[in-house]
Amino acid sequence: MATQNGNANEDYAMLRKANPVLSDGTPIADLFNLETREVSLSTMYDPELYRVEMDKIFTKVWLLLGHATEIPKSGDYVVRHMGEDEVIVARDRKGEIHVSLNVCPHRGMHVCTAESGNAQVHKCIYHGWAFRPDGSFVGAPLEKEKMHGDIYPKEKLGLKKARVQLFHGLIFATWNEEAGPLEEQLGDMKFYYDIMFGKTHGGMEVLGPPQRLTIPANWKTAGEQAACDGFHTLTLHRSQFDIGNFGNISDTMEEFVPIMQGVNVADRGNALRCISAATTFASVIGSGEDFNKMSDDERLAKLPPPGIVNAQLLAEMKERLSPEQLHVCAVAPPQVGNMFPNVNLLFIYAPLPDGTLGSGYVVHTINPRGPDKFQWITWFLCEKDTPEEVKDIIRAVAVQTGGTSGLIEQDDSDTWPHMTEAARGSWGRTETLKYQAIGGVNRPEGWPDKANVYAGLSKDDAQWHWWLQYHELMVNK
Amino acid sequence: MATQNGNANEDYAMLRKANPVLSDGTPIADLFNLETREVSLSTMYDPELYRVEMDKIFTKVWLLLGHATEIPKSGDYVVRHMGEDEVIVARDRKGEIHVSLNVCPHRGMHVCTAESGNAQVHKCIYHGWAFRPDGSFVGAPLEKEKMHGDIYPKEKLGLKKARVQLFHGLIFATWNEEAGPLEEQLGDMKFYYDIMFGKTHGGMEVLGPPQRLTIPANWKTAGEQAACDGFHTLTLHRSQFDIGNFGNISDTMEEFVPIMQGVNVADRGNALRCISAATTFASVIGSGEDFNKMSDDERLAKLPPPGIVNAQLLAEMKERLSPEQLHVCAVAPPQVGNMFPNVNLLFIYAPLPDGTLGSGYVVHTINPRGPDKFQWITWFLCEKDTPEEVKDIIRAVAVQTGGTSGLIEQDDSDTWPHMTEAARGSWGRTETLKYQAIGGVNRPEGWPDKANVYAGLSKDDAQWHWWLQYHELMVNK
Amino acid sequence: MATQNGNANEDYAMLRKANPVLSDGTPIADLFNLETREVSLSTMYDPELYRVEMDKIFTKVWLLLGHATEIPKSGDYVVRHMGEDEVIVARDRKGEIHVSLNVCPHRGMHVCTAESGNAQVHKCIYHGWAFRPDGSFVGAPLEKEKMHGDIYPKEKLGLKKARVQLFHGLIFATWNEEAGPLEEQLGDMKFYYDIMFGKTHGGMEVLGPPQRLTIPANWKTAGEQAACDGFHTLTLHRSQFDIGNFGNISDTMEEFVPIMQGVNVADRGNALRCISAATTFASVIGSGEDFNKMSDDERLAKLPPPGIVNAQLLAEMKERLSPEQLHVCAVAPPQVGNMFPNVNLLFIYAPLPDGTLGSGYVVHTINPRGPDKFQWITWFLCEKDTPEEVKDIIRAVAVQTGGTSGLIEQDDSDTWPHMTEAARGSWGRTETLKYQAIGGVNRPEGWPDKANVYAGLSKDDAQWHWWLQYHELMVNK
Amino acid sequence: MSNTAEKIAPFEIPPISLPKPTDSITHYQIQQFLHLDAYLLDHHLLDQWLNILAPDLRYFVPVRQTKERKDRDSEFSTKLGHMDDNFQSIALRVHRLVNTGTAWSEDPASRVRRFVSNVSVWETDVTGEYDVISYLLLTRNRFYQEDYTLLSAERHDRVRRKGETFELVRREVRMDQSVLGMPNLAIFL
Amino acid sequence: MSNTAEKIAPFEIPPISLPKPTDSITHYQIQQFLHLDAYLLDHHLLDQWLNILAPDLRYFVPVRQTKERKDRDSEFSTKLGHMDDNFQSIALRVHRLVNTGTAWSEDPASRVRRFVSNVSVWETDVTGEYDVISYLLLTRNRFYQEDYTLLSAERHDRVRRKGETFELVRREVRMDQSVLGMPNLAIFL
Amino acid sequence: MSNTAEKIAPFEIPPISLPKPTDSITHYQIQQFLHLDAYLLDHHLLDQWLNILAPDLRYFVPVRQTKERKDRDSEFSTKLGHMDDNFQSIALRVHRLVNTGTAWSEDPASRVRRFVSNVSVWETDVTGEYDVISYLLLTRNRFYQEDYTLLSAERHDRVRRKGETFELVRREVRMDQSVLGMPNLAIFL
Ligand code: FES
Ligand code: FES
Ligand code: FES
Ligand SMILES: [Fe+3]
Ligand SMILES: [Fe+3]
Ligand SMILES: [Fe+3]
Repeated sequence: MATQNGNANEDYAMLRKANPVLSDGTPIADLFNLETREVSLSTMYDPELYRVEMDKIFTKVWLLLGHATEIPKSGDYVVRHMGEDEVIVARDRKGEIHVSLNVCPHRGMHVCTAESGNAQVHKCIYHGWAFRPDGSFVGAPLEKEKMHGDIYPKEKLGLKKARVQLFHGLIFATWNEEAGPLEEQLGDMKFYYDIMFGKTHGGMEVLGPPQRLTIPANWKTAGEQAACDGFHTLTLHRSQFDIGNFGNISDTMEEFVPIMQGVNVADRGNALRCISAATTFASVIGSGEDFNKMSDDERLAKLPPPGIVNAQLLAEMKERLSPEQLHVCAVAPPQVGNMFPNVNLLFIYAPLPDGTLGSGYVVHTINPRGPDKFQWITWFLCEKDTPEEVKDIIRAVAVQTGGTSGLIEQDDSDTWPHMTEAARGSWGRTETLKYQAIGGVNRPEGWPDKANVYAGLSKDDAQWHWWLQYHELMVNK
Repeated sequence: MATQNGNANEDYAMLRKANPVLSDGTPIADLFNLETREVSLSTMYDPELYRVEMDKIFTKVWLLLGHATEIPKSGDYVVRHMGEDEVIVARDRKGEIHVSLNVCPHRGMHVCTAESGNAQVHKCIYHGWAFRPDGSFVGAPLEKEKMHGDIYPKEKLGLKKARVQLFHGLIFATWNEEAGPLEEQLGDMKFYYDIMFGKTHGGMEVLGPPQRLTIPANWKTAGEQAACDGFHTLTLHRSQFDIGNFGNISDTMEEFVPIMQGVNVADRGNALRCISAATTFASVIGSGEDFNKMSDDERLAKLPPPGIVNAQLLAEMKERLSPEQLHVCAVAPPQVGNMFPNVNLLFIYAPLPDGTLGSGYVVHTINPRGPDKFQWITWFLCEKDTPEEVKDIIRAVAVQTGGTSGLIEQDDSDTWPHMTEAARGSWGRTETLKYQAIGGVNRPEGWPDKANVYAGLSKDDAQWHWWLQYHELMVNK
Repeated sequence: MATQNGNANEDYAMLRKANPVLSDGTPIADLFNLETREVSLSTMYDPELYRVEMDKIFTKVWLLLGHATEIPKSGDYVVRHMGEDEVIVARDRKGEIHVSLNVCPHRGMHVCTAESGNAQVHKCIYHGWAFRPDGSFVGAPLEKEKMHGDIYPKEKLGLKKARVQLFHGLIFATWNEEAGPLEEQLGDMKFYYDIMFGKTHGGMEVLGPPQRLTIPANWKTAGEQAACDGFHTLTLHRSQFDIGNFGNISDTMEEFVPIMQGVNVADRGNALRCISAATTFASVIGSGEDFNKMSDDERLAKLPPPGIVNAQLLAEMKERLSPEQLHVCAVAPPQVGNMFPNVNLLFIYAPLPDGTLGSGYVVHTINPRGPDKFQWITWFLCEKDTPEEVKDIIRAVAVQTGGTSGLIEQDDSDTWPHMTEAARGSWGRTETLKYQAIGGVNRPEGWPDKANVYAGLSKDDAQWHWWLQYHELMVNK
Repeated sequence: MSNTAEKIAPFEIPPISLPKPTDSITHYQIQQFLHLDAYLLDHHLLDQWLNILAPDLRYFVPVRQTKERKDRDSEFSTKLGHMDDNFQSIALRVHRLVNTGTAWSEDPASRVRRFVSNVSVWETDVTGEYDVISYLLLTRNRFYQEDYTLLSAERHDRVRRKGETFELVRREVRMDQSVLGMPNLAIFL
Repeated sequence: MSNTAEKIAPFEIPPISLPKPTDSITHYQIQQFLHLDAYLLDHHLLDQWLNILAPDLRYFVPVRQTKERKDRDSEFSTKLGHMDDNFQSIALRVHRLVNTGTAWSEDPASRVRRFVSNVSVWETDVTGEYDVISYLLLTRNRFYQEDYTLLSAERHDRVRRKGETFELVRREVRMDQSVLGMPNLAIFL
Repeated sequence: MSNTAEKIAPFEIPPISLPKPTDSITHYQIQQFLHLDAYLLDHHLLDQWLNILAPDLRYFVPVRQTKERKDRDSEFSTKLGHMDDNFQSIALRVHRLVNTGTAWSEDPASRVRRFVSNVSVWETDVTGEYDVISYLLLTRNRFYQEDYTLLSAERHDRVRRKGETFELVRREVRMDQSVLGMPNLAIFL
């Protein structure tokens, strides 16, 4: 709309839009010290910063909304969030998935008021404007009266649409017309995500609708942790050692800590921890054989990577993955990590009655709902071709481990609110988050040259990439 | 108070006061597209805009606070709100009604802590300063110690007073010393409001204290709807057709929709729907007589307008109204609409045991309580000279139809919060409200030349006046 | 951190930091009229002003956090607030008390999650960084891996520390490295506080952990009242007269009001009411003897000041206090008042079975938790060397009078929220708080020349000092 | 044991104005009746719920105003209500909610729970009819709200024996609020 | 039916430390007594309420602090309370509230409702005296607030038979909060 | 008395689909059992609590979605839960909470209170086993929060007689929320 108010205050406002400075005079760039790897704790609450994030991150990047198996049939839909915007994720008659803003272009009412269902026409309950699963406008009541007017043609009166891209069944969307494809955002990490989500012909499926809950904390408390904060396992999840879930731990934790070993990989804010198969083999199978001396094929046979529960799936995997990817699976398959900005991935082993291991993925999104609140969404996924009775076991074990009541993750969700509370204080907000445990790049022999590789004890290297990407979007763009 | 800080930031601030620009750089003027009749959905939540509205609208215009029959006796008072300010509405010994800020000039305590009562002296419970129903200062305890000091004379220490004007018993007030009389604000619509509220000698009275409730939505969601959004009746209130309350409706709603027909009239943000008497006659009386062929007098005899329940009242009406007004009553009496900015009017028929129709008015105010909350006040009114047993029936039917549990209005109050929720999202806030169903000015033969007249199917013409008035106050003033 | 964004908006922001102007263009200085002794009511809610207060007051001045007897043993700690910042108040092995920000320098987690306890090492539950009671860094898990990095030496990785100063057992702290000693802040009022808290060898002790509750009001509503608002006693606490707790009151309150008489003293925002001993003597002992004709020694024997319950303590007092201080005790001992900015003091007499009077102090802090909320902390204190059975009586009587359920203070805590509510309104915020009951300086013969002395009926003189000090910090500094 | 100690009060203590409630069996039966009432409403079995309403039902939720203590007997309006219904008007409400498919105010339906406690029962002048006071705490949650809107109230019911069970003859709901905290009463209390 | 299956737990399960409660009739009587208690308080019939207090009453609401699990036995102060009263001091509170007309903290009065549930009753060493545990959910609403302030607590009462009814000998109210959420306790719990 | 008046409804009223509950004594016993259940959980006596769980326990808290009224039978997932436990997995949870000293999610422990009301009991096909519906209002408060996080739910229990007391065989907790309002379920419901 045309501006009639050209003047000084507008100039100032334009400046602020381009090069954000918080109203107390702090340029956003000053919240970071890239040299000493510090970030101001104020980031974990500042309401002004939050609004900038909504514009510079959540309307710009690809966001995960769910999985194609949640809406298998034509007309199936679920309502999800992109930032604080509600969207309808729906499958049309042709089987294509669309993501549309759940806001009526007539007068701003939510078009879907339920959270999931099936409909070929979404009719707004306020004045009856109707839309197809692809967001296009069908019409308004009293058709011949043209109650939608004749200023805009019908083609212009559909729901605002987001771009959609599927990645091994995971549904991503973005509002950004200029964004590159999702692959660009995943960067070199796609190599590893392909392993996690693309190793069987059938692909993965959800084990039910997602758990959802509310956490009174800034979304970044969970966001930055997801990017390979392996270190907190020793202390925050200490009880897992105490009850024997994570193997042994010496009292001082100074000695050998198997679960801390592995290969961290990171690129563009995406990070994963690839945990040593030899270590898993020793603690779970413990046959005394020397895992390190085996060939990749022998290793994969002895300890198939997560999700590969029978010979059929193992064969599929070998067909689908490259030798480099198979090598990663054989020595240290990716098991826990994130996708920038707000996805958390966690792999869970479920012991089966026959002594083998089932496994599933816990996939979270961290949906901001204000500077001090987020919704935490948890999907449970496993390979579609897993036998049904095994799925039942995986589902129960995964629910007991991750998500709402998960023995591991309940400690995390109780921690994050403290950080946001600490960031409210006038003095506390001047403290910094520190990422100074630096291991340095360290690529093991034979490990593929994909992303930044940090082998050894899990330190802060990979996690720091998360903030670099955040900085890139918030300051440089 | 004197300013010692003349400098650049103050200049900027002064500019912002005069010509408001939101802190993200958007001039308020840019929230409107007057040509395409669009308004940014962000208006339905923006907290900055809300603060401007409090200054540019709610401290500037005449606001409805209640009805004179609520405080019949000397000393009677009720506490009400003007914007977010509490005021005491009290009747003094001379029978005059006064509106005073319910804030003690001593240290800011509320002077009245109850919501209604009777008192000739309002004594602040904090330090005992006392005030009369007209707001004037009586004195402080320990009179001879002059605990109120001697900087100001007693005349200067009363409660801040608003200007008061009664309109057929409705109590209006404004803080604005420069505002014209209420009539100026009502504009040409006074002609119609006089019909609604001034057609009997006895005038109207309240049927009890008002219902009050809280709605988590921006006040404008209800405000703009009140200004003749007739279209939503078909869809949002569809169940009224389904249970037979609104007459028949074809399944497609494409055909004849009687309730949608009539004459919409609007001026200065005030709008009313005058619903065809012929239609009402056909659906309620249904005698087969041709209503259109009758004279005004015959029509008024067959179908007296709302509130006229016996011959005595009919006679009074004829005495009080002009022929032009009587004509309106005969062909399409005003029944539902608003008064700018925050009043909603709804007329309700109540079938009586003798086969005739009783009727009452539902009058709402929409009191802002923050950008995402308002209090919804509902008075039920009828002609004072209605027989008591008829009042009892009207009261019950009106309560079953409008207000808190009203079969019609419960759908509205559930819709508004969605719009404000939608306006929070970074993407959603860029959507627009559209008023593009344009019928154009259309004055039926014989209809008086009062206000802008839009006869026929109820479209967006009248409603758009609401936003024009809002724009006038927020941008041009 | 380095700034790369030198430009106009930054200049503006810097200006705002130095010389604060609210975003609607109001310089903070304009909230005061020093000549007419008025303060804008908007101060009782404005969220922007609140943020300035956090920076200009709560991180700059000495704040009261508790009493040394709360943490008697090595390792004992309590968690308290300075403004909105949580701090750990802990005693180390040497018996010294330290105050440290309860925010982990690693990633911002709260280090203590309990509110009180005993520990020689505080280990952060997130990643295990450990700290001593003095805030110094012990180390992180996996010591030899140097998980705290090598950018900063261990000495730099402790908790942020506040400066600490004890005053007769009361624990004060400040973040301000440039602040003078606490004595500077107390100014001439130290003379009186020494009387209250320092008159016995044993000193005072807490009668239990503090009561804590939440009040939905701006912290200044309680803050300014504490500074000698004696006037509200007559009206707000009127029921105390009605049930006979405050002696008689004439119906008009125009006549002799004993409890209003005394000497108000004030300096640098600190104020106290010294209540006439003659009056207390007449109402409590009532023997008919002429108190005014007695010597100081006789008076102190007949009516020992608050807390002096036996001959031993009386002797100690005479040893510890100067003749000037003893004179004050003999004619008008200090009994109720404040310490700037957020401490409230109240002395309470507890009648004992033997007809004598026990007594305790109620000490409050008013901890801001946002512009419209504060935590109200109440400690009950008495002389440590009071006999245990007397302490039990004092405790019960004090709890029945002050704090959560106190017969007096429950009226105050119900009043404050009204003031903040009133300050929200667009019109209400333009009202002023008035301090215009001016008595003028009036030092009785023989009264020491300490602080500003206002003898006679309690007016607004002392209380106005509170706002002068507030103004000094908010505008001049 | 000091139960013979004297009570020291600064005024004369008036006697209790509430009669003794009925026996435990009747109490149990009526309590279960109120649980049935709540269950049917909570599960949106509104059409079934009509079974337990008497044909001569009066259902009233009076409007309330905050008053000074001295005026507190007039807090509740005796005339104007948030709801003011008889059996027929309630049946129409139910019809709309259950049978039209377009009762948007409750579609998707609120998740409502009616916690009933402090039930006391008294016999009345009419055989088989009882006066019942119960406390109602109602939680309401819609869409994906993370918290509940509450309604706290005292219900004064008249309950009549009808064969093995009961029917509701009168219900007056006295809310503990002057301004209702929810955007409508599209639900029953 | 697998009720003979073995329970597999990684530690020895200790026995339950709570005795069996009393019979259903006594329970009903005391429950009704607690409803009377709540009713009188909710209706501000505070002067009548004094009838059900014993002359040797001790009324205590201890202050609480959040502690680590290992220290949780010391969460409640045994000495300092938010309230610490006997009959006489309570009668004075009531006197102020009921008879002065200037007890502003409760004028206009809060709308308070005391939801009493989870009542269990045990006999004691003293004939006619019972230990009673009840859960209290209290809603408080003032002026035109659109929501309620809550207080959740466990009450430990000693109740004594007195003719056909009972009297309250001891009440200790253990709040589920360390920082009280309301600006005062001008009300009884 | 107009109890013979006709009921006028615009549709045929269907009969009530809920059977009559059991007798008052059994009801009292099972209600006390639920109070014991709540007491042990509220007091963190989790190890003792294991005594009242059956070895063949199924404990399930289904995930919920908001649906249109026509789809409301499919709101609760029959497969995926917020909790999905048997005796052994619950014992492991208890072990962690009670015996490790490092179960941070509940150390300091939440202050939780489980208000149990609207208890109804039905006999089943199996002698000594009862179907029990109860309403649960749970308040949770941590650290120095000034308000409570609430959880409102309906519990469907199967309860089995075991000597003088009972054991819990099945518990399904149907929450009145689609998005849980608290950051975890580190507690039992
Ligand atoms: S808002 Fe959707 S049709 Fe009008
Ligand atoms: S604030 Fe009203 S008399 Fe002081
Ligand atoms: S946040 Fe404290 S150790 Fe990491
Ligand atoms: Fe974790
Ligand atoms: Fe409507
Ligand atoms: Fe006071």
